[in-house]
Order: sequence, then structure tokens, then C-alpha cells
Amino acid sequence: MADEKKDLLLKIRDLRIEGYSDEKWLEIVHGVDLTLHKGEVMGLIGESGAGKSTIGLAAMGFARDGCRISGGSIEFDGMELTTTSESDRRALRGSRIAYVAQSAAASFNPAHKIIDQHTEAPIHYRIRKRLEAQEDAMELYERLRLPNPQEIGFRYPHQVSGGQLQRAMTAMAMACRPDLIIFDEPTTALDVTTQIEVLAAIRDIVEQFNTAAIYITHDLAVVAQMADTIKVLLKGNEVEEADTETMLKSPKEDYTKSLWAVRSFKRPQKSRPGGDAVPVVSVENVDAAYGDTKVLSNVSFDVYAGMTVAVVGESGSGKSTTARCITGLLPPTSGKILMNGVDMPPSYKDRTKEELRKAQMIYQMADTALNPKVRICDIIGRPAQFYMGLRGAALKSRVDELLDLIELEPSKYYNRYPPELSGGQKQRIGIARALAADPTFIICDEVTSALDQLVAEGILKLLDRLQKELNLAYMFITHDLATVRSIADEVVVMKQGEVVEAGPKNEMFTPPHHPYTDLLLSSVPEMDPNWLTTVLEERGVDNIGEAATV
Amino acid sequence: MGDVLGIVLKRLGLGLITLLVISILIFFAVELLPGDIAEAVLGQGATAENLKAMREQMGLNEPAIVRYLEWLWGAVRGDFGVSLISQRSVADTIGPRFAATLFLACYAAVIAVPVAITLGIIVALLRDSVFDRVANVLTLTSISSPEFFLGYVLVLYLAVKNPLFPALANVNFQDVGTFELYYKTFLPALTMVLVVVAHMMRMTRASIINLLASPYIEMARLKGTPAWKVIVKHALPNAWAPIINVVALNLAYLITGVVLVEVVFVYPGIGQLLVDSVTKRDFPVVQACCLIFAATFILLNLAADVGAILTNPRLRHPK
Amino acid sequence: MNYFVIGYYALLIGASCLAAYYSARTVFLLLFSLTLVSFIVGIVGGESSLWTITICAGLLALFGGTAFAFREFLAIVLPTEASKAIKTAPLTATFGLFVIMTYAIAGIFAPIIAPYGEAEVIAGAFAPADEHMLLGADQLGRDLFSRLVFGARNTVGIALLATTFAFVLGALAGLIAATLGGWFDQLMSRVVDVIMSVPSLIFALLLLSILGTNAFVLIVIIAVIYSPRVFRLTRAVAGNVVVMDYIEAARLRGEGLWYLIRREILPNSTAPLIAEFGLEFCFVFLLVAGLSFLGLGIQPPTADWGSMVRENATLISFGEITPLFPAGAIALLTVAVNFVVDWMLFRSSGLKG
Amino acid sequence: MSDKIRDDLIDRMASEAKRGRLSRRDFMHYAIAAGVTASAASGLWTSKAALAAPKRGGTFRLGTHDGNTSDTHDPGTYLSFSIIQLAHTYRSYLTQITPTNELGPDAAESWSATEDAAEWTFKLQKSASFHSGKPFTADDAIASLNHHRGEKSTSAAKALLKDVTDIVKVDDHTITIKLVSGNADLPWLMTDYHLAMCAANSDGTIDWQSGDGTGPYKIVHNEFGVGSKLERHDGWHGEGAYFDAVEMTVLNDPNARQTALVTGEVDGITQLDLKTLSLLKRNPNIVVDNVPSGAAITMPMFCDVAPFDNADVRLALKLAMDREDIIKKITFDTAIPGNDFHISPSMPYWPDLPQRTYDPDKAKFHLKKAGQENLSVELFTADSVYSGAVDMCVLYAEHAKAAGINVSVNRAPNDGYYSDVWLKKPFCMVQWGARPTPDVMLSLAYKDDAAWNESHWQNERFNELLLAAKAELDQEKRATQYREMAQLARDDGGTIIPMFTNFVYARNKKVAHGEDLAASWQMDGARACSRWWFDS
Repeated sequence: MADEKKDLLLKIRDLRIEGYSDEKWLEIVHGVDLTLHKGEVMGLIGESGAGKSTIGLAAMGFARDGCRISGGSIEFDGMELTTTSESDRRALRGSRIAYVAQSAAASFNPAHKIIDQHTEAPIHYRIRKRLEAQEDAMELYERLRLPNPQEIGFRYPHQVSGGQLQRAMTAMAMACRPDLIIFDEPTTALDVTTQIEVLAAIRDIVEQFNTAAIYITHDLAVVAQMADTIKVLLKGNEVEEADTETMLKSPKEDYTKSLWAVRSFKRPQKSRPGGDAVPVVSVENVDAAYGDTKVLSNVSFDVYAGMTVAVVGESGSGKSTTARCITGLLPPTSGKILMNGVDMPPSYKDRTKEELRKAQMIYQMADTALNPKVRICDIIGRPAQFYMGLRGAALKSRVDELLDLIELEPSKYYNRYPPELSGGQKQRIGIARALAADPTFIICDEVTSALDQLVAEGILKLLDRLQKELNLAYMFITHDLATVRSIADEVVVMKQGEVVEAGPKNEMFTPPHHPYTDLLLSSVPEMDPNWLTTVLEERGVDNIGEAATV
Repeated sequence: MGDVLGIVLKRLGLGLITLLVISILIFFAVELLPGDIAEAVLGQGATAENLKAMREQMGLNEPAIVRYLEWLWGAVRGDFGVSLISQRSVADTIGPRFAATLFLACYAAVIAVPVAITLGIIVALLRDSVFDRVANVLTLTSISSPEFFLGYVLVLYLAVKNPLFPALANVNFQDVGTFELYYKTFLPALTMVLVVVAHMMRMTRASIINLLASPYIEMARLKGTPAWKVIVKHALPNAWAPIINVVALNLAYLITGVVLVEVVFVYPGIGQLLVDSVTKRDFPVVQACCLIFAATFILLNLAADVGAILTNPRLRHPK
Repeated sequence: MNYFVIGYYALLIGASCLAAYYSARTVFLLLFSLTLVSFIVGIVGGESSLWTITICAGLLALFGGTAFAFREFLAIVLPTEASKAIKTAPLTATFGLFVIMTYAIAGIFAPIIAPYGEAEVIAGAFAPADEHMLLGADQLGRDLFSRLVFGARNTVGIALLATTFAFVLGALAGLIAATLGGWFDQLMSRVVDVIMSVPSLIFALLLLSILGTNAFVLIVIIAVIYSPRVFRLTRAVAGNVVVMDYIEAARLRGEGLWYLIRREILPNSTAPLIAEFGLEFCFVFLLVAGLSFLGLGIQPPTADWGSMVRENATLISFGEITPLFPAGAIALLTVAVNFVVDWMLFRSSGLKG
Repeated sequence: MSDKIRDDLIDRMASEAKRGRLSRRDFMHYAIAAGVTASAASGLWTSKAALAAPKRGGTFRLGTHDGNTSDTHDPGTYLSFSIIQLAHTYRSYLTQITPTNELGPDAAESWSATEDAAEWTFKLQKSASFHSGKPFTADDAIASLNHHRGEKSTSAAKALLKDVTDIVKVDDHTITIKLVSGNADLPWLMTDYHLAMCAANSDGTIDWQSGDGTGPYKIVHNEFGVGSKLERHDGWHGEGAYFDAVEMTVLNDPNARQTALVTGEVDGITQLDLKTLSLLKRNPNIVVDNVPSGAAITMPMFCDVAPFDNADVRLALKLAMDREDIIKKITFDTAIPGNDFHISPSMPYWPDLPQRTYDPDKAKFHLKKAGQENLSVELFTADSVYSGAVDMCVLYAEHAKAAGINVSVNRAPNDGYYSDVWLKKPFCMVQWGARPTPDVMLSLAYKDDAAWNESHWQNERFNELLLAAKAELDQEKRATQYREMAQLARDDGGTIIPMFTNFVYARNKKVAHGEDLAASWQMDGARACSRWWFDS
């Protein structure tokens, strides 16, 4: 750790940033200090709204539209960014400070080839000529272990997979050999197995070029692998800062401790009711296709009352499609869906009100799952009105009861609109809407993945409590194995439309595993700062290159 | 690229069906018009006797459906019949008029499209500045003015008060030099430019600004790309689809919707021909004009869609 | 060089200096570039062009002042929610609102406001303005001002009705098509193709010739002509809404088509539709004027701005301003509507982001 | 008035007249007013004001209204004004109406009739020839007229020639037209714009398609509804054709026409927009010709339908119209008041009867006599009838109010007005083009059994006189007959004739014309191209 004066790269003091909303300027970052030396990697961690990205961008002297830097100083290598002209600041970007965005797929311009975007900055800054820059790009691609480094740059972004794009973006950030790179949640949008490759690549290249970096993430385990020091943020304030080791082992602040503690929620595993108990839902040999593309083949599993079946898999594995088959949105091409042993019509259009009522769904994105133009009472009340025919006072008391169930005070939320609520509250409304139909079976489609960890835990606990009280059966779709660990009774692992492995949770988490389950399990980052190194050593580096070409 | 061809073929097929439906609609619309061609031709000189002879000669005594099918059979073979009044072939009647309309449309488009897109880019670059506001008000005003009125005002200022350009654009394509041709048709072209520029420019501005919130635009700015380059190199290539769409719509308008400009500047275009033929109930000419217009519209729309595909690398370079 | 020119430049330069001193950057740039422009224009066009600039600036200031005052007025009068929105509205939008309100009042209370009847002949042809006639008389000796006021009722009324009808037609079809999809969507899209492929003026010409020209037919025909645009927009907007999870949730609940459209889709599609309504209103307006130009619009002696422009359009060639009043009325209203629409679009997109 | 001043005045008027701005009639009128005797004034006119001899040369560019893309060379379907103007330029007729509204020779040099006027012999111009070089013969004349006859003819002039039983070739340059009964007006009929001379085919039909003709100019280029270019036909048989070439442009938009004239892009235009007449007159480079014509606005009332079956009611409705006001407001002083009989001052045999004036009291008196106080009638009209037709009816309704008559104006659609309203509704408004002679007009629309007897007026004496006058070759006698018919129509007839509308057209001041202008069509009887010339 270099803390000599001459190594000082970035010094931020009392940084204040304001955002424009509701027609006035509100402070969203309240005086944050940050010091970064050459070659040092700092992790910025916090929940959404903590101001991590805003601070990261401010380190480039940049504020998003609708934001402005209202106070403090940002000194980069002796240059005060808050007072220099915009053109001078711009001259730093891309050349001395580079940025790696969260979603590489969205941050590469779809209209240009990857390599042209890569070489834009070096050519613009006259650091390299076009051909030199291209050769340099290919070299970087190779260092980042991208397949076909000579050729991959000449593709368009949409022709390259997400993990590869993210590495190409890291390469692009390196194009001018900057002193500092801001990584803004570079792996959040990736599947776990891809994430591990990208993490490894980023860590290697940062080390190789001895580049300083600010690594922004909400995932502790990830930041533990990457950062030398960690700074924890909450609502635009600094909570604490320490080197990684210390921070992981002995956090000082309560907030930090609570973050660390999230992963501890676990409930006892239940086992299937014995005898001739009929599963609430059983999926039998279901095949499904979108047009001519087959997406599910021979999927079977059962869900019993009072139990949670977690369906796990990476994106594209067919988890959500299975849910669509069960609800009847996508009639299976073959196979059956049974509820309480009764064969269901394949399409929801042919199902009776009663059949529809029994199976309800909770969605991942509460924003799109709730009609923003309808009051909470109507959102929750509608199923009760629709299925049970409740009216007037009866309806109101039912809505109040449901709001109580999801731990929201009825009088306060009854007349509000979804956009006025926080993410966790919205998700609770989604749950209440499902409960309003008095179902026996609920599909939870990634219900916690869009939420901050503390909030997510609250939702999981709520779901668990409701399951106990109402004897509900859950089908829990998730890609997050930590969630599976905490809530599932049984686990179904899916890959490319097929069930790879299924069984009670304990069995699944104890070896021997199916090779894919093994890959999945071993890719989940752990809090140990040496985890990444260990895993990579275990797998052997070549393994990663192969996986990346998938 | 095979996809594009497939789409084009499918759309052309649908276009043909649309044309067929339009031909039926137009035929019966003309049938339903009060009075018939014989009455229209003879005017006050019509008597029962010569009306009968006239109808006989024009073959109007056959049932409507038979006449339509006869026309259709001819049309399928590429023969759109003869004008009932002049007895000249429809192709000869329409040909030069349509050429004139196309010429004027191209003339206007060649000025309007680059001007509109350039202005749109500049306005997007200078968004929320005074220049943007002024451009906004001016374009709105030009959209809001009836085009014949725009024409009259141009004539007043550029032909009557300051005799810079001729007020009449009654060009005769055979014996007019190239320069004179452009000179004489300048005012109608300018009127049409004013009518369409505003729309295209606003769309260009809107579609560019719409993209400015995209992560890749932020990325470009974070790479230190200058503002104009962000717009031209990073936003514009992704904004083509809506721009092409509105350009196509406006090109279609330049060809099909300029009857009033033709009237004001006495330009021998197809619009005037169509209006005349409607008042005279000269069905074959009406039909042919409407089908040309419809085909223009369909083709331009198709071109816009193909253009949108071609400017979209996702569709141009499938995985 | 006379006092006017000296005063003109002195004022501009003085104001520029003041602005520069108080470091009001935009104001300074504006004022000083105006000074430079005036300098060039003054040399080329002489004093009269400076007068023109002065008058334009004065008018602009007047509009701006009106808009500002009206905004403050609305902010005080309206309930909290709306007043909050109004306070942040740009001046162009409040100016638009002001104009629209004026037109609405003129239209609704036309018989009270107009000093004479719309068909009443009170003076000689083209009599100049006097104390009885604010704007003079038209070709038949009818009071131009009264006719303008009645025109607000007739023209705007017809355009409004036609646009509304077009929206009911187009939006309903668009919503159903987006919700149902399948054959209905295909069918409607083809029908729309057909309508759009025929140039609107010709379409109107044919139909009006067949059905005869009266206000009702006119409204229906214009509605039919413009509904395809609404249909396409609604279908696109509703298409974005239909894929939302809450629609899926409602479908899985077993909700009917009408409920889906009315309660779930429509409330989330209104913003772009309202914006389109403004634009469409302008186009309808222009089509009515264009039809009047071809002699197919609203029937005389009913006052209608389009016909008023047409009847007196030839005067323009002689530099007479009579036809400018109705044309100006058309342009002012469309500009005003679009100002408001721009603002609403900005708000709806801003709220989205 | 001193002699000096008077001479100055005369000189000024003379120079005005030389430029064609003052007609002979006006010159005489003013000169007499200035104190010169009539005969002296006439002498002055010939010596001082008579126009300079026409000069040859130049290209006359004429902007015409009412041109239609669907116009054709078929003379049987001539309808729009542009094609009529063109027809008089590239084709010729057997006879023509001269600028002084008399009958003159064209392709026929002379004509004579039998005693009963039932057989007319026309001697054709031997020098006349087609543009193609083919000489004009009797065969061509006969084929041209037969084009409008016979069962298969689609010509609009069929009715005009329905009394013709046969057309015989006497020799190569003489034809005889045989009629069912006598018609003293037949040579006048030959001026009808449909009856253009075309080249005959061997089978007796005519070759109208080629656009060949025997007129003063031959077509070089023509596109219907757009315009045409013509150059002088050197072998033309007539007097005139001073311009070397003629360019006609269809300018349907009134504003475009005026602008073109103002900017000098054309030398003359037809049909001015009356609203801007006074403004246009201010332009020193432009001369407006305001020529009284035989074109009339009529308002027929069905004489067999109540309340119009009462002559007093009809008279009251005639008296309840303020013609002066209408002429002032609707036509901007470009019309002459009608006197409720259909002979205009520019037609032959015009009887100078006392002008009917607006008299609501007298109208009331007649209504009382008819027992029809509080009369209420419905008047049909359409925009297309006449520019300002609806306004005119509205104005009439205002006038009639003073006489206690309630006229409600019903505005019918333009399209199909003449098939659905005219001859169907008991009280409507009609525009009539100029007809060459009273007989043509009266036989067409006032004769008891005429198909177009628009007022259903049946007057025994009138019809007797009409038949007698038709075959009457004695001019004096004929004039008295028409006078009596006019009186009958004026006081008993079922048609209100508010006015005869003038032809109002304009030219650049460098274009000159003779002292009089024909009243048959705009542009000097549509023959401006062959009659006018460039002055400088």
C-alpha cells in the first residue's frame, strides 16, 4: 500500500452533489472524502441510492444530466477538476481516467464495430494511429483472454456475448493506459459463471498495468476479491473505510455489520408430506417452444403444499418459461400441468376463474408488475372483487387485512399510487395482490433479485411467514444460490431448457454434484478475499477461456 | 440479408392486395359520385339524346361490375385503359404529369432532407438554447401555416415585391434549359421545402435527443468525445430508423399531397390532373392516379422499413 | 442618423453592458448579438428594418409578459397540485394556454363578444376599420372581427369534434388491436394501410363529393382520414404497455378485454395520445382550411377561417392584410397548441425517466 | 368650359382611346358632355382618336381561367373557357360576331336565305385552308356540321341543329342548309363555339383528333389543362392575326392569374377576381376591360306552382330586388341591371324598356292584391352558379324583407346542381352564357314547349310572336316583335333577371385592341389572339 505523497492520484474532499427532481435541487451526496493512490483499487459499496455511481463519475469530473457537483474539491493528479474548464476535464476522460459501465451490452454503441469504439479515444487523443491502435486492441483482447482476439473486435456488439463484451469494455478502458479506471458494477448483470471470468480478467489486467481503480458494487463478496480498501456508503454519506481484510473481519459500524449479516438468514428445511399427498402443482414431461425454437424439453417436478421449490439456473435456462407454462401463458407443446392432481387446460384462456385463482404470480420487477396509474387499494382489491365478488365495506376490510399481512399500515398506503412507494414496498404490494386471490400456489419469479440485500431479506422473511400461516406452495425462480440456500426446501437445477438435477436442498448442496451444479455452486463468490484465486487455481485458467466461448 | 428480401417480398405482396382494395374502393367511389362522365363532359349542352349517345360510346351502359372487371383484367396486363374523355391512353395522359410531380418532389426533397437533418442535428446539439427555442417556434409556425397561404406569401415577397423569381411555374419540359427549369420551379419547391422541413427537423431532433440518455452516449462522453461528435457519430447512426420513417412520409407527401401548391403556382403536376379527373368522373385516370399515389406511399414506406433494417446493425449483421 | 437610431443602439449597447456587468451570460449574448445583427440589418435595410426589429422585440416582450403574468395568475388560482405544475411550465407553454383559453372564450361566447352577426352586412365591401369595426369589413361588408370570433367557434369547433372523433375511432381500434393481436390486428393494419395510401385531400374530395358537404359529413370524413395515424400511434404505445407484467397479471386473473383496455392499458397510454391530439388537431385544422381552399369546407355564410383566407387570398398579392387575420388566427392557435403539447410531452417523458 | 380646356380634354381622351382604354361609345359620351356636337365628336373620333394601325409581331401570352386536363379537340365536347378561347384561335367558324356585336363572315364569305328562311346557302371562303395545307372545302364544312347531328352524335350542340334536316353540297365552296321551318337566325347560330370547322375524313366524319383547323394560328404544342403554343397560320383567310405567336397558359387560380399579369409573365388574363378589381386598376401597367355581355343570372319561378302561379306574386318578387345594391356588392359594378326579359343591351333587337327598380311598397301592393301578404318562399342556389351566388341570394333576402317577403336561402351542393335542382325546384338561381340572338335564348328557355322552359311560363301571345319572329327576315318588324315579347316577359314572365354580368378581363398596357370588344365571350369574343396587337 503506497501512501507517499507523490503517489497520490485522486483526492476528493467534502464532495457534495445535487440532483434535480421534483422541480428543485436536492443534495444526494453529502460531503464524501476519498483518497486514492497510484495502483490502488478501492471498492465502493452500498445499496441503491447510496451515491456510489455518482461519486465514481464525479471522480472523472463528470455529472450526469440532472446532477451537478455543488461543493467540495476533486483533485486528480494535482489538477482541480471542479474549477477547470469543461474541455480540459473532457481531455482527461478516456485518456487518463476511463470508465467501465454496468451493462456493456447497453454501453457499446450498437451502430459501430467494437474495435472502432475501442480505438476512438486513442485516435482522438493522438496517442496511436488507427492501425497501431487496432493492434494494441487485439493485444489487450488477448490479455483479457477473449476468444479470437484478432477477429472479435471486428464484430458488432450484439454479435458478442455479455461476458465477452464486459471484457472488451475493460480492454477499451485500457486503450489509452489510463491512470485510473472507474468500474461501475461491471459484473452485476452477468450470470455467476460468467461473472467469475470477468472478475478474473479485470483483476489481472489492473494488476498488470498497475492501474488505480475504483470498483463500485453492491456485492460484498465481489468487492472482497477486487479491492485493496473498501469504503461503505449509505445515502450519500460515508459509513466507514478500511482495508479489505479489516473490513471483512471486523466492521465497526452497525450498518456495515447488518450488511454482512444478511447472508445468515436460513430457515429449516421441510420435507415432502408422506403417503398419498397430492402435489399442489406437478409439471409432467413438459416440452415448450417459442415458434420453432424449442426452449423446454421434458421438464418435470412437483410442488407440495407448504413447501418451496427453488428453480435455479442461469439466464436462458428456461426457468421463467417453465413458469409461463404453468400459468398457461405459453401452452406446452407436450406434457401436462396438474393442479391438485387435476389436468389443467394448457392455455390460461381456457381455464376457469377458480383454476386461475389458485395459482398466482409475483414478478421480479415490481415497477412493471404494478400498474402505476392504479391506486394500491384497487390493485389489491381487484382480485378480491373479481374472484370473491367483494364490494364496499367487505372489500375495504379485506384490503386492510391484506395490507396488514404484508406489514404495511393500511391507512397510510390505501390510497397511494405505486410510483410513490419504494422498491421493497412495491414488491410487498405484489405479494398482497397474489394473496388477495387466496391462492394455494404462488410462483415467485426472481422476486428479490432487483432489491437491495436488506430489503430482499425482509421479503424472504415475509414470504416464509406467509407460507407458514397460509400453507402456501411456492415455486421460487432464482439465479441466486444464496437465496436458494435460505428459503428452499427442494431445488431444481435447470440448464438450457432441461432439468439437470433435482432433489431436496441439503442433498443438492452436498457433494457429489452434477458437474453443472458444481460449476454453479463454485462460481458463487464468497467473502474470502482469496476465494477467486483459489477457485481459479482449482479450475485451471484454461477452463475459463473455454467457458467464455459458450 | 435473406431476411430483408423476405420482408420486401411479403410487403410487396401485401402492397398489391392494398392496391387491389384501393382500386375497388376508388371505382365504386367514382360510381357513387353524383352525375356521370357524360353529364360532366356535356355540361349545359346535355340533352337526353346526346347523353345516351355519349354513354353508349363510353361503354357506360354496361353494369359497373363488368366495367370494373374489364378494367382490372387490363390493369393486370399493364394496360390501364384510355381516358374516357380524351381517348388518349392513361399512360400517355399521366406520364408527363407524374414526371413533373416527381421532378418537383425530388427538387424539394434534395433541398429539404439535408437541410432538415442538418438543422435537426444542430438543434439537438444546442438543445434548450435560444437557438433551439427560436427554431422551435419557427418550425411550428411553418407547420401551422396553410401551404397555399405560404405560397401566396412567397409569391408576394419573392415575385411581386422583389421580382427575383417567376410567380408561375408553368414549365414545359421539352424546351426549357436545365438552369431555367430550376429557376422557374424554385418558388413551388421552396414552398414545399418549408412545408416539410419543419416536420423532418423536429423528428431528427426528437430522435437524437431521445437517445441521449442511452448508456452508450454516456460512455462516449466519458471517453472524452466532443459534443458534436457524440451527436453525429454516436447518436445519429442509431436514430436513423425514425428519421428515415418521417423522411419517407414527407417524401410521400411531396408526391401525393401538393395539389394546392400546384394550383397556386400553376405547375402541371399530377395532383391537378387528379382533381380535374374527379370532377369529370374520368374513372380510368382517377383510378390510375390514385393507384400511383398509393403505390408511391406503399413503396416509400417499404423503403423506409428496409432503410431502418439496413441502418440497424443488429438486423444487418445477424449473429 | 436620427434620434430613433441613436436611441436604439444606445439602449441595446447600454443593456448589453449592464447584462455583462451583472454577468447574466445568456442575456448579454442575446442582447449583444441583437446589436450586431441590427448593425448589419440596419446598413442593408435602413431604418425601417430597425423599426421592424423593435416591433418584433416589443411583441415578443408583450407575449412573454402576458405568458409570465398568466402563469403567475394560474399558479395562484389553481389548486396546489396543478399550480405546482404550472409554476415550472416554460413561458411558451403558458402563452399557449393563454391563447387557447382566449380562443375558447371567444368560441363559447361568440354571440356575446361579436358586435355583429356572422352573416350581417353592415358596411361597404372592404370598408376600413373605424370605431364600429375593429378590423374593418370583408368583401361583402361584414364585420371582420365578428367573423373572426364566430370563426373561432365554427372552425375550432369542427376541428375539435373531428379530432376527438378521430381519436375515439383510432384509439379504440388501436387499443383493441394491441390487446387482442392476431387477425383483428392484421385486419385493422391493412384497413389503415388502405386509408393512408390514398392522399387525404383526394380522399376527402371524393367522399365529400359523394356525400355532399355539410358539417357532419365533414367531421366524419376528417375523422376517418386521420384515425389511421391515431391507430398506429395507439397501437405502438399500447403495444409497449401490453407487454408489462401488470397486464400479464390481469390476463392471468381472467380479466376481459374491456377491463384490460379501460383500466390497465388506457391510463398508461394517455400522455403520448394527448400530445398527438395536439398535433393532430393542427393537421385537421389545416386540412379543413385546405378543403375550404378547394371549395369543399365549411359552408358560407358560416364564418370559417379557412374559407376566409381563401375568399380574400388574392388580396395578398396587393399587400393587403385582410387575409392575414384569419391565417394568423390559424397559425397562432396551432403554434399555441403545439407549445402546450411540447410541454406535456416533456413532462410525460420527464416523469418517465 | 373654354375651348382650350376642351381641346386638352379631347386630346387626352384621344390618347387614352388610342391606347385602347376608352371605347368609342365612351369617347362620344364624354365628348358630347364636354360640349361637342355628336357629329363633330364622331368626326373627332375618326380624325384624332382612331387607333393607330395595328402592328404585327410579338408573342402574345395569355392566361386563361377554367382550363381542364380532360379537355379535348372534339368540338362536340368543348365546354371549359380555356378550350373555347383556344378553339377561336386555331379553328374557324362559318360566321363570327364582330367587336360591334354584329354578324360577320369567317370561313363563309356570304350567305343568303330563301324567302321563308328555311333554306340557307353559305358561300365558303375560297382562300381558307387547314394548317396542314389542305384547302377548306364544302365537304369539310358539311362534315363539321354533321358531327353535331344524327343519332350517334355525342355533341353538346345537337339540340342547336335539331331543326336542320339536311346539308347539301352545292359546289366545292357552297353549301345549303335545309331546315324544318324558317329560322332567320341560322347564320347567327353558326357562331356557336361547338360548330368549328374541321377536316373531313373520307367517310364523312371529321378528324378532330389531330387538332388541325382553319383558324388564324396553328398549334405547335398543346397540353390540355396546362397550356398551348401556337404560331401564325400564314394562309389564314381573315383579317388580323397580328401576333407572330400566341402562348396560352391555363391559370385556374385567380391569384396566380393576377400575379402573372402583374409580374409581366403574361400579357393578358381572363376572368378577374372582382374583389381585387379596384386594387388591380391602380397598377399603371395594367388595363382592365369591363365589357357588358349577354351572360345573365336568372331566377326562374315555376309559373304553375303556388305561390308563383299568381302574376302579382311574381311581380312583387321582381320588385323586391335592389339590383343596384347587388351589382355594387356582389359584382363590384361589373354588371348591368336586368330588366326581367332575357335580351341584353349587347344583343341584337334589344328593346329600350323602362328599367325596373327596387320598390318594396309597390311589391307590397301587388302582394296584397294577390292576397299573399307574409309571403314566404324558398330560394335554391349553389356556389358554382356564380361567384358570390350565395351571398347574392342572402342579400336579396335582406331586400325582400322590406317588402314583407321572407326568402329563405337554401344552398345546394355544387356537384349536380344542374341535374338535381335546376328544373326541379320551383325557385332557384341559374347562370346563362351569352347567346347570339334573342331567338336562340328565348326558344331555348322561354318557349312554352321547350325542354328547358325553366319557369314553366305559358303565354300564348309570346309564343305566337316567337314563332313569327323566328322566320322574319324584315329587321324592323322583327325588332317590334321582340319588343312586345320583352314587355310580356318583363311584366308577366316567370323569371327574375337580376343582371347581365360583364366580362372583366385585363391586359398589359402595351397590348392594344380595336375600339369595341365583342360581348359574346371574354377576350373580345374569345378572338383576342387574332384581333389584338402589341402597340409598342
